[in-house]
Amino acid sequence: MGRDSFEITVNIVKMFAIFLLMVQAVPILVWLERRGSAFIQNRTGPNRVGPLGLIQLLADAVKFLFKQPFMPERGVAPLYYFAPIAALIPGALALNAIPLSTPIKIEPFEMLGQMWGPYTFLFQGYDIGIGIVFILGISSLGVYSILLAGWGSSNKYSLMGAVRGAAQGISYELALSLALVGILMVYGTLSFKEIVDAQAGPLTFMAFGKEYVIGALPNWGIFYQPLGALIFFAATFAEANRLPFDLPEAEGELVAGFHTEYAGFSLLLFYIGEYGHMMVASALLATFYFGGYSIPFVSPEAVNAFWLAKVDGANTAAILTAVTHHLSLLVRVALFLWIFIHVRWTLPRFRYDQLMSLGWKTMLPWALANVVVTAIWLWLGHRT
Amino acid sequence: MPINDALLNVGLSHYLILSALLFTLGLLGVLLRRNVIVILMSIELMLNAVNITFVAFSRYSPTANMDGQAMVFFVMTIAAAEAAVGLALATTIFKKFREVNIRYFEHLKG
Amino acid sequence: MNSVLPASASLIPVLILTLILLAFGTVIIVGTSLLGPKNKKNNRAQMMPYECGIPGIDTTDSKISIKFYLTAILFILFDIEIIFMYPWAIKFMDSIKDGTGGYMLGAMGLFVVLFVVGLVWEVKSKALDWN
Amino acid sequence: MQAEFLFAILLLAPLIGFIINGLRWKSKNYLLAGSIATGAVAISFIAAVLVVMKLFGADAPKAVTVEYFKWMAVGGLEVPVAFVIDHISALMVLVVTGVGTLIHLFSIGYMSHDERPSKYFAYLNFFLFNMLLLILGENLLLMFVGWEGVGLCSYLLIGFWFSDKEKAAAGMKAFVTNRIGDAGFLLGIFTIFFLLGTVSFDEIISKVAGMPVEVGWSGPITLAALFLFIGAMGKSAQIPLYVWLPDAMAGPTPVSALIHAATMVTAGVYMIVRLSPLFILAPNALHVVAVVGAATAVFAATIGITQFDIKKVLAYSTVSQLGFMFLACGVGAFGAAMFHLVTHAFFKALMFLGSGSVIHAMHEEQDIRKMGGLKKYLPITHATFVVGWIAIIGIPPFAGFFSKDEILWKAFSSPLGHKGLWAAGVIGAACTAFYMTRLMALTFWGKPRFDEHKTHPHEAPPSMAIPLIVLAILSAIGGFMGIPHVIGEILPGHPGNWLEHWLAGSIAAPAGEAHGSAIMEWILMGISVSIAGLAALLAFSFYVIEPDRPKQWAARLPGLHRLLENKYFVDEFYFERIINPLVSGSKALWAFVDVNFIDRATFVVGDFVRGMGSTARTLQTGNMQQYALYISIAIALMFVYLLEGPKRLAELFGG
Amino acid sequence: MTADSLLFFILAAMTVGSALVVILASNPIFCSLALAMAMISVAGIFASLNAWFVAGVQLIVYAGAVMVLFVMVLMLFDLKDEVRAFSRGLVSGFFKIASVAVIGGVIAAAVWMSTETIFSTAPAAPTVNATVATKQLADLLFKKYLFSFEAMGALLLIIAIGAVALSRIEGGTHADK
Repeated sequence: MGRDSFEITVNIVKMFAIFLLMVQAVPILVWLERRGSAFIQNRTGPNRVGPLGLIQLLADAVKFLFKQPFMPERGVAPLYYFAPIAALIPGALALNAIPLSTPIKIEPFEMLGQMWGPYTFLFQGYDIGIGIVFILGISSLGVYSILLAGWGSSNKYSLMGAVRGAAQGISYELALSLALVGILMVYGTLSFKEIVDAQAGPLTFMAFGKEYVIGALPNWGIFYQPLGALIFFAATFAEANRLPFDLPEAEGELVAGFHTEYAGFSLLLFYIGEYGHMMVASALLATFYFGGYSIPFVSPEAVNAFWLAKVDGANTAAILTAVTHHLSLLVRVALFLWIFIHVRWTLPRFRYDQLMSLGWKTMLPWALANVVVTAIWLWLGHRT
Repeated sequence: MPINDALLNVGLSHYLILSALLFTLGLLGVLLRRNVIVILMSIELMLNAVNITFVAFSRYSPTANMDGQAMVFFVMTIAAAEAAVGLALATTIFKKFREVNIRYFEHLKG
Repeated sequence: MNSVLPASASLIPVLILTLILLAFGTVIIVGTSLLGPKNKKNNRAQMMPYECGIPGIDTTDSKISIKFYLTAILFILFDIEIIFMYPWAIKFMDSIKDGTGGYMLGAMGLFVVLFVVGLVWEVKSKALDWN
Repeated sequence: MQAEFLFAILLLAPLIGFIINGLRWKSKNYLLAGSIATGAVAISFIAAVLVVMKLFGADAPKAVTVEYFKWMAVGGLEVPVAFVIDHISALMVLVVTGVGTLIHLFSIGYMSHDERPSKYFAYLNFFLFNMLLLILGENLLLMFVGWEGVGLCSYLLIGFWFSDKEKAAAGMKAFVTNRIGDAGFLLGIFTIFFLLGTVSFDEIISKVAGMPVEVGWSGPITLAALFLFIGAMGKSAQIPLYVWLPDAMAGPTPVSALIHAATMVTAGVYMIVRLSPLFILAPNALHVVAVVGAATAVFAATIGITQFDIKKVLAYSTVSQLGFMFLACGVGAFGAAMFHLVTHAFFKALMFLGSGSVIHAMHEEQDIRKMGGLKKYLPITHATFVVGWIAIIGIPPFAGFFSKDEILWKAFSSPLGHKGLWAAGVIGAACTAFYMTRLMALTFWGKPRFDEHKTHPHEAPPSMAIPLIVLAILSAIGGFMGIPHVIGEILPGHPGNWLEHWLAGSIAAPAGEAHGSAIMEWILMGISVSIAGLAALLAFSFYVIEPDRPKQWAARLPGLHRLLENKYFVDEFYFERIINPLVSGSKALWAFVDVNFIDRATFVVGDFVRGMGSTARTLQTGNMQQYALYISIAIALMFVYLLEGPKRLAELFGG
Repeated sequence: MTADSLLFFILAAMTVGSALVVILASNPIFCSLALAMAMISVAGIFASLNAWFVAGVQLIVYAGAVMVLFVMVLMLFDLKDEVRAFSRGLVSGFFKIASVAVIGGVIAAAVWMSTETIFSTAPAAPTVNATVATKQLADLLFKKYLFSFEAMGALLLIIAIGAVALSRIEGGTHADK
């Protein structure tokens, strides 16, 4: 955790900040979703409160705060109240495990009449060696909040939506985790940092024992694993219960799915969980397939040197370097989030049987084929 | 062993005692509960206790070896297989009697 | 990485963050119940399970298709098979380089064959059809 | 590539083919089933070639051995699952997978109209897997597993068309007859284990290496060798256990080619060659082998002369040729036996497949009296059959000449040989030439004896023709791997006897001087070839030039003809003298001993156990938690015992 | 207390507490949720033993798959609080608890008495990171335990087929024809 009070404080604050990053993204994303959908459907969308309707969500949040919370009569109180809190946990825990930028190396400095440091702060909540497996494990716990909400509400539509959601989530989790096997094979590590580091430089690959370099392209995972990336991305839609896979909350059939009985801020907590899930998915997609926080063709040292020349103080430069890389990641994440939103308002919803057969009979076999082809390709390419 | 020492230095015996405790609780569940599904869950608890032993021995063995961890994989697979089949059986019982009391399995004898 | 931190270094933050999240959620749930209006009279209609305004019938027994449970069973089995591939996957490149790639490929190949046989059987037996 | 990997592919490819076809056994898609099966065997063949390649070269190992895991460890017996390819099994594995591939390919065409092609191919692949176990197994027990496995597959495939009662019975007969042999084989294994304390070939051979040659009949090695030979007799259809093989022709013809001509029936020969260092120490056992072999060679050949079923003729021919191989083993010419095994696999598989092609063309007609003149309808089949015919009757330079001649020469010249054995061999060869020519004449030459308007024989499809052509080529040139020294010396470049050189380190040779000279060898060679040629000419004159003569001769020698036509009444003899007495004896035993003593005894025991059971039954309530309770009480007591609980408690409280 | 021992005691308390709920709660749904909690805590214990990959698998397989199955089945059955959650019988109950107590006590005593003699309680400092450790695990699984590994694959295949077959059974053995 840290050697002294400063480091411990910073680390705890850092975790909470990343969690807040997830929370504050929700109003922005909801606004974006509403404005974006209006844009796509040729409407205006919320535009009264504040410039471009930006304050709308703040107003909504205040309204949520003052709504009457109640539980349906036959509901199971502990489960009903715990479910929205549980919805927060997977997203926040997972987001904190992803490196969002380069580590910050702080030289010794003086504060409160005392020398502090040197420190190395990771730009992530905690570094877990088996990062990928940890995130898979944590996000597989997301099913519980759905099931708890469904059961705790004691409403048959909630329960049906919950069970549907759980079945769908686990079905697509298979394709998702199988799609990652390809990436693991290519990089041979479970650590995010090593995966990001491996994606530096120009595109380099081995074929039949010879090395080829394509200078014009960055060395991103998408070029090794195009099919894997596609399956991963599609599966995250289902994992996050987003359209076209939002069967758990199919209004036409199930009222509003597992959170039918929720209102006010507890409903908002579910949304925070869902958007958190999207952010994690986008960050993972960027990390595995699009170079993570790295800037194509520019090494972190070069960025650091650039900032050292601009500002004085090594610590400031280090912080600015990290922020630059973080922005580089945020650009990608924002792009993927927009794709999430765009897809929601473009594609129609699947029928449940189509959804399940897509997951089991199409994506799972393709993901498996991806693994087999990757294995044989790597073997042929690197065999000596 | 002084209490302070036992609190400060967590060692192999701590894990083993935890495992024994968990195993015993699981056994109690198997023996005392009436619901088949809860009995199955208690069995999972016992298997987990065993897994803790495996991993702990793997960690504390003088020749750092991973065999214990490999065993955990197999135990987990067996446990999952057992849960799958056990629940399938429980479902069959439930369809027949609308209850999952272990007593109903007595009807299965010849 | 030459120095490896003890397990507690990365586990304790996880625990702390979980505590923070639980506290945050609890504060919100309790807070809204304090801020929001109290339910004065026993409003029966409000407390009934919401079914689009139609009075609930048959509230006790929710029939859920056995298919969901079958899906969960199959999920467990395939999930384990996939998890078994993870160590293999990260080891594979090293194995190719030290010359045992063909062996590893064969070892996993047999496993994948079993996987495929299982999947094909499930598809053929219509266990994965939802109608 | 690594040997472990190659062996795994070699063995598992047919097994996987079996599993795939077995799982889709209802499918009637013969093309897919056949392709899977053929592909599996072809992969196996390629793997075999790759492994055998490791044996070539100056400093190549003498054998490639892999050990996968320990199969069992009981007392002193430790049996690993290990496989070996040495110079002997290399030959065998190439023949089995190579010829096997061709026969699988042939089967695709042959089984195209069948109801259950997937099942057929699954059995065929499973057979091949077991055969490979038999060949490659590094110890007798593994070999025995394969041995039993091929027996099972043979049974399944003979009775493949089980709706025909006779065919099902033929399968049963094969199975039961083989059991007798298997009992002998098992006794042999026990004897060897008792004697040497091991079942591994490698260890057996190194342990017997220094032992003296046994004299007399009752020595342990002689006993073991004789037991093993009983096993070989059953599997390789020797007198008196040959009766199943002609009946085994009830199965589909490619099966006859693969199992009952080329591979399985030669397992006995292979086993003896494998253990040649053991057998060589038991000259008396070898004499038995030689005499039985020679007798079978002549005996079966004479029966072959009068048979009218095309496959039966070939079946007796197979029995006779196997007799030749045992004759070779018996005189210590194990190399010659292996040589004849290989060439025989080529030409006999060829002839069986050719007969399959004929049967297929004639719409399941097998009686050669109703054939004739097929030459113009089936040109490819005829041409390839002619090659097989020349090869089997031993006309140089085709394959059969070299191998058969080497056997005859060794029978004459080996220290274990005898002029009588040589004479028997020559008579067998002459009979062979006679009945094979007869078969050719009646089937392909002369006038058609079937209604040409009703039956339209058609040439085989390519999938059937290709194996025929490949096997014909092999039958023609296969003999050059073992050119005798006397011939090699006059040829340009003096080619040596490659096969002899190849096998030299792996097999044993009898002690003692060989008698006979090069001149002698030339003379004997001339005699045997000319006798075979004369017999062939005689048959030609009998069946082509003057087709009436056979009937006249049959009328002139009615007794002999009846004897031969009814196969010396062996089946009848077995039935009357062995099976019937056994059955009636058993009945008598049942009526008296069983009912009066054994049943009484079992009733008493049964009542006792039932009484015990009904007492103990009260414990078995079906309540699983009670069972769990019993288990946990037992565990608790066990723990207390293991940790010496009472003692420790006493220590604790006592001070 | 050091951080390591603090971690252990927190996780151990969570595990044992959840396990107690599993065997004591009368509503099976709460049992299953408590068991899920126990599984997660056990994953934490694995992680504290530096078995990171096993911990991840524990999360994914047990907490994320097996327990979800349990919870879903319980929801499917729609079981209410059990009036009598525990089995009857004073005598057998006494025997059950007694035997369990003996087993638990004896195991604990055995551990207490013998660990000192097995090997020293201090583990070797971790020298490899999680990825390398996972690779070592792969080495074991695919070389030393290859046969068991493939057998597991076969077992899973059989279970998959068996589960589907079992779910198709309509009546029980008592179904009238």
